[in-house]
Amino acid sequence: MLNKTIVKLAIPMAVGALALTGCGGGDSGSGDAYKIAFQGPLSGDNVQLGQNMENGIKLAIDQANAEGDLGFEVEYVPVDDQGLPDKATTAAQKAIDDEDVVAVIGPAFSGPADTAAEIYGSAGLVALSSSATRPDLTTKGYETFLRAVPNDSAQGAGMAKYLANKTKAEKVVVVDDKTDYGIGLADVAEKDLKAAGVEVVRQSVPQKTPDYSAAAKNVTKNKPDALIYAGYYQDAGPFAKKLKEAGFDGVAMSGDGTNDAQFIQLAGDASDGWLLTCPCTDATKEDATKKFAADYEKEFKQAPGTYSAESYDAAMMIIEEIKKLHEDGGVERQALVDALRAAKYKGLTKEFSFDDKGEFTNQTIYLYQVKGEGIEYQGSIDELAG
Amino acid sequence: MSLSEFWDFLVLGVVLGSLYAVIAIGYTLVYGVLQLLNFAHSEVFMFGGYGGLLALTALIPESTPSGVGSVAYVLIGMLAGAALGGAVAFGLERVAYRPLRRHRAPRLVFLITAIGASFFLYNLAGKLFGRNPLPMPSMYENKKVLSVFGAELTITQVLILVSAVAMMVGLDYVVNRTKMGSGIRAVAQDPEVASLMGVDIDKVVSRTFVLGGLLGGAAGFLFGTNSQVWYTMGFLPGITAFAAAVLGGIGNVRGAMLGGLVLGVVETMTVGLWGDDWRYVGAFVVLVLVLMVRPTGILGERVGRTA
Amino acid sequence: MSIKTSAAQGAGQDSPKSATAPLSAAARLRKVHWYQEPRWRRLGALLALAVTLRLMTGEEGTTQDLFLALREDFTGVGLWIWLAIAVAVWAVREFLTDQTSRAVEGTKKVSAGPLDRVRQVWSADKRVRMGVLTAVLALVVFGPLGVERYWQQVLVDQIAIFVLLAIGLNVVIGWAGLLDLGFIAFFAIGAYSAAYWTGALPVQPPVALNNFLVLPIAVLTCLVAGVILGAPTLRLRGDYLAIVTLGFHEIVYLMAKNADGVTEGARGVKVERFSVDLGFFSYEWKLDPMPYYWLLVVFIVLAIFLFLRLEHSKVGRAWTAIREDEVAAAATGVPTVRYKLMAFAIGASTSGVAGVAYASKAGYFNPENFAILLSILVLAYVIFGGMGSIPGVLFGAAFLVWLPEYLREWVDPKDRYMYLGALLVIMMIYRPQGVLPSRRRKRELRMAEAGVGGADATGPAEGRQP
Amino acid sequence: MTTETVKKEQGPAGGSAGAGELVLETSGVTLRFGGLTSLDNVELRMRRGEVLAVIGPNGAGKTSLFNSLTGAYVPQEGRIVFRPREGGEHSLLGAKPHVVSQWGLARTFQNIRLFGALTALENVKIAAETRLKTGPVSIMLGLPNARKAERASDRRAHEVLSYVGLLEKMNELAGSLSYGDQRRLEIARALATDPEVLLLDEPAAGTNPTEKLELEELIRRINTELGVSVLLIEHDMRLVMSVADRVMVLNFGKKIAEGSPSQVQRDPAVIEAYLGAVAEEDEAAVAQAVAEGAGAQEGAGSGADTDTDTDTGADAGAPQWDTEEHK
Repeated sequence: MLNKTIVKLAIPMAVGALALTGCGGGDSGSGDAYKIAFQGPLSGDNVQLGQNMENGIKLAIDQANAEGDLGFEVEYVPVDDQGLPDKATTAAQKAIDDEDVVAVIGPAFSGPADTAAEIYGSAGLVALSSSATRPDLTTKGYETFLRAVPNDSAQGAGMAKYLANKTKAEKVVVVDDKTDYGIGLADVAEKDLKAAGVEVVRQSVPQKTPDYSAAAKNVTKNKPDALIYAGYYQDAGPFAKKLKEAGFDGVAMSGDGTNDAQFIQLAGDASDGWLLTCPCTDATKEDATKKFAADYEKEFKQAPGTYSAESYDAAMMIIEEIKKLHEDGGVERQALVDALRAAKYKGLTKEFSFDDKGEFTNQTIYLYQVKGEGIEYQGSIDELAG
Repeated sequence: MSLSEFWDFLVLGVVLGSLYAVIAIGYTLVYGVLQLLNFAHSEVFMFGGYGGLLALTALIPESTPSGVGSVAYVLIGMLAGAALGGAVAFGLERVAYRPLRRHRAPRLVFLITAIGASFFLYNLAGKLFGRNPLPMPSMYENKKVLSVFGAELTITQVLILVSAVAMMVGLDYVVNRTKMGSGIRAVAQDPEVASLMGVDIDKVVSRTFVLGGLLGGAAGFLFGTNSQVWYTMGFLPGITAFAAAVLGGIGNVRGAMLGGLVLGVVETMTVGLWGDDWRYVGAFVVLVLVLMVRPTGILGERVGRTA
Repeated sequence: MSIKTSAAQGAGQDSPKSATAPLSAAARLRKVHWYQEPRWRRLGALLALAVTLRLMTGEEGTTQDLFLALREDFTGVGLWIWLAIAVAVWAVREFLTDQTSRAVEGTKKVSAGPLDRVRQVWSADKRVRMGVLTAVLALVVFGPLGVERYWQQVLVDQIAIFVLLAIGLNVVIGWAGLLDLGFIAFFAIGAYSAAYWTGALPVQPPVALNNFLVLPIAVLTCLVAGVILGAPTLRLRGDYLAIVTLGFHEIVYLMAKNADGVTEGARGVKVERFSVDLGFFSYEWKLDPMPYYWLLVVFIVLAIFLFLRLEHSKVGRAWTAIREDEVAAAATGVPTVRYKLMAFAIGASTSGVAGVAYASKAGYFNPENFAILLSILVLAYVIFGGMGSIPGVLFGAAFLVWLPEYLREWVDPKDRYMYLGALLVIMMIYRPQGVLPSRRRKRELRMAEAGVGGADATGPAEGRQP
Repeated sequence: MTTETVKKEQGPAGGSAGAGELVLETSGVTLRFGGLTSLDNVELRMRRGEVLAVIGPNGAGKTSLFNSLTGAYVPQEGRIVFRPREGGEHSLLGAKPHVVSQWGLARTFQNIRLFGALTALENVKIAAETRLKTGPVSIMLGLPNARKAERASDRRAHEVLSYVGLLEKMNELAGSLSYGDQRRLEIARALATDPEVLLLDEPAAGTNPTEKLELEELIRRINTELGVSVLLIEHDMRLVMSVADRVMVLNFGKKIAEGSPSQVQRDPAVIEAYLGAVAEEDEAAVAQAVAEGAGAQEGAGSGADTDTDTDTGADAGAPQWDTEEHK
């Protein structure tokens, strides 16, 4: 009974809590304002990825607004799909319903992209994804879907090429993490490796497996020359540790999902020597990128994560196109779609341009390697693998 | 699967299983005294991981300690994990379960409260500590120290085995030999008679939760050391450990230990034979089959009797 | 039922009188320290609550600096504000009890009068009931036309689908009292049936069918799946049944995820949408959510109509009997296993309909749509609303699906489920019978509180004593 | 099992028609729980139309015998045969409880087990419609046969309720009825299954003298008017002596005597068993008094917690394995 009383007493406090938290936000400024929405996992299991991207976009918008020469205000609208296809339609609708939204960055994941892209298409609203890499998304005729990232085919092919030609591996274990991204990447790598005459063992280790030691044993028992892990750094970290414990001594390789400083933090010295591919140019060396990382850390008290820089680029590119249209008189959703399709933009991570299906045209893949405490740039795969 | 691989996977399974066993004890203890499924125990486990992580992050120096230092840090981490786990379990009982017990609410209501508490706790942890996984600071050089049938064990794995066994033996002693244990057994057997005999049921229930929480928290720390710590880390091991408790015969402490080991070994063997994606299929198929044959688990549901 | 508290107080007052020699040890044990007094315990609890609320509303933590949120939360002004509120609330409660309780009573009196009258009119006149029901139905059918398209989407994709699922689960748990933690497995089976029979899976069906024709097939498939799962497991009770159903769900989910050659695995499946072509009349459901909504409303109304008949029939009574006392039910001649299977199968087939509807609306789904968490959530919807009562279940599902969407506007979306969890806990402490409980259920709970019966069939397995 | 729908009871003639013929017969029934032998080689012969009482001290195995007869327990050894009126025989050993009920054996429980949240009428209807063959589909579609069946069970339930005198209370919740009414409702529920043998487990426990008289009358009427054979467990010797045709005495799971009430009353083995039990009952009374005292002092909700089993003081001291709970 005591507790019931306490609960009773808690109600006024809860009301207070709502009042306190609800008082955030509020309208700001006047004049022209355009909204850029981001659709991705802002809650649920994959929230960290969504947060990486959201922060990148927010940073871009804040910086653009701070420059002061835009002549208009850019606002940010989050729409949350939890990374789930069934929530994606609702999320997309939310962006569409807000008439000031002129562009959407996302959907972040391929599954949600598949359900939402059609709705965006019918609303004439551009959906520019900086992370949905499943190859078939651009072949389904979604009218306003643009992909600002090379699809899995390019990266998987790059991995296969490097291992077959440069490492001269004879047996490769390809491990995916059972996500859209991992499976897509692993499929392509597997296919290309086989085409190059390399023996491939395909395995799957679902994300968030409680114990990676058995998975590591499964890899080493095949005695491969090389390993490709298609997944994100959260899982690559413990996996790398367990691989080292299991005595794996071949070439270990992973994709852009793992190409992140936090991989080293999670895996410790087990990450040493891992090869990481990425469609991005050297993210740590150039001054602009360094500044980005510094700004990001200052703003959000954490280091940029997977897709932070890509999303930043996407937002900057969109803002630039909005600016051009704005100067020409006004920004319409459909006009922005057309403008972006034709856009060429050099961002932090890569140069952006699209073909007529909305596919990213620049399919160069670069190679990095973990050395000590950092990820070092090696060069483009095509050059390295000859 | 060759013989040496068999031993490799078996040993890995036993290590994982002993972790499951320790968590499963938390489920089974609470079930013993309240006949309810403490769904939020997985969050107790998760907070145990964070407890160890917080303490070690605050205390551990830049370079990896060695010798006595390592032992001390391991102990600190485990105690911190156990303490936070116990505290969360205590709070959980106070806030979420005690009022319902007063109402003699049906067990389904407890289940929903537990689910609510679970949502609340893991999201709170995510909010407080961020949602990225974190590794446990390294307390020692994780070398291989032991070889069993050709399967080599690292310090972490030995640590898990030794502490799990120690905790299980300790718990068995507490439940069977101490006054507190006899209170738990009395309540498990028949709360009404126990209260007539002068047992303060509230106190016993609270202590049972804390006891389960201490073990769950320590297990969380060990799990984090073996893998990493993140805010939803409790979910899958929680479900598996719950299955283990049921498999062994829920309410039966030794059953929970056995069930944990069995599920750990089955899971790892499944991974060895068919790959990691079938891990839980193997575990649950075994669970269902065992329950078909023995509807109250391997050792049977002997609440509090042999406890 | 505050026996403990009053007993503690009583013991405190009576101890001088009854402190005879042999009891003194026990009396010492019962001695109440000042901090154990209810008043101070309440203060302590409120302070703890204040700290919790501070943590809930405080700084967002990061993995970069593990202690950031804790440091900010405990050093900032916010904590003191919360603590002050807590103390103020406590003081009002402790020292101004009379005034506040008078005020509370006043509002109660005001609200009780008209409510009773409404209730009387409601139960007395059938025409009023029909009128109100018609109005509600009209509102349900046409009301959503007036809301934003976003909410229309929420209504279709989430609320309507989950309402249908909750109605199905209510049969299993609310009426037959079987704890099913794997209900979404049947949802998945329904969705994959739709994919298979419309030819969307790698394995081709003998004939590709229209989505509507898949409905009866999916119902049958789920019925069979329900029986297959149920037949061997129904002799298990309570928690054993719960874990086996959970295991069943996990197996179905992992099959969907891993059997790439059959289900496309994690890549997901693209399914055609609903369409009708009768020669003289043809219609295609496209992107507009409303046509789907009306279709789903038809399904829901149909399900409610059929199930209400069941509830007040032989079958419903038999379920109640099994739920209340399985031994007595069997001794009365109720074939318990048959009825339990029936509940399983009926619930499962409803879920199957939802699965087909969902697949044919979204046009694409993958195994993540059938994660284990959803099974648990649907269960929470049913019990929150009031298990066993159709209005309750409708409300529970609709409200709890709507709430997180609504909370988005108010709190950080990442924290929504934290608030939802807290709400579940508070609700269950306050109203264990749910928001709109069924009459039978309410009586069972009242009797359980008075110490008669266990109020659900999920009690410990029979025969736990040797 | 019959395919008939509900039909009216046969006339009062049934009582004597098949007299002498065995309706229920057990031989060598032995039931063990772990190390405890609850029933030890029990022989029971019940003639059609008689009222047979089973008596014995607490823990003698009476309820275990009932549970074995109705399929709730499966004895390790022995034979239990039920011979229905229309001929043939059924082995009850290990039969499913609901099947036993449909064959024609209905029972009540020592600690009343009604469906408390349902009304009296609904309780009886559940029993009345167990033999009706309407599936869920016809109910959902509201087909005519489903409606007919509903009406039939309604009628039957009304009949039975008026037979036991509960018609005016039919819309009250079973859980809120008085103790005596609950006992009668349980009998009504059993009667509604149309039984040939009615097993009553301490029907008079906890009822007041007036209710006891009514009960006595009811049992007699059921036996003579409806022709139902009655197997009765009862502690109240006055009731046993007045309604039973024959009495069987169990002690420690063994049959120690059988015969007419007056014969049994004089049997030295019975007297000894009961004298022993009296001492035990005293002990039990002491134990309960102590317990109550402790409960009052502790006050930890024990008063509200104790179950319905407060009917006889002896129960508290009875060996645990004679309560209803175990199976």
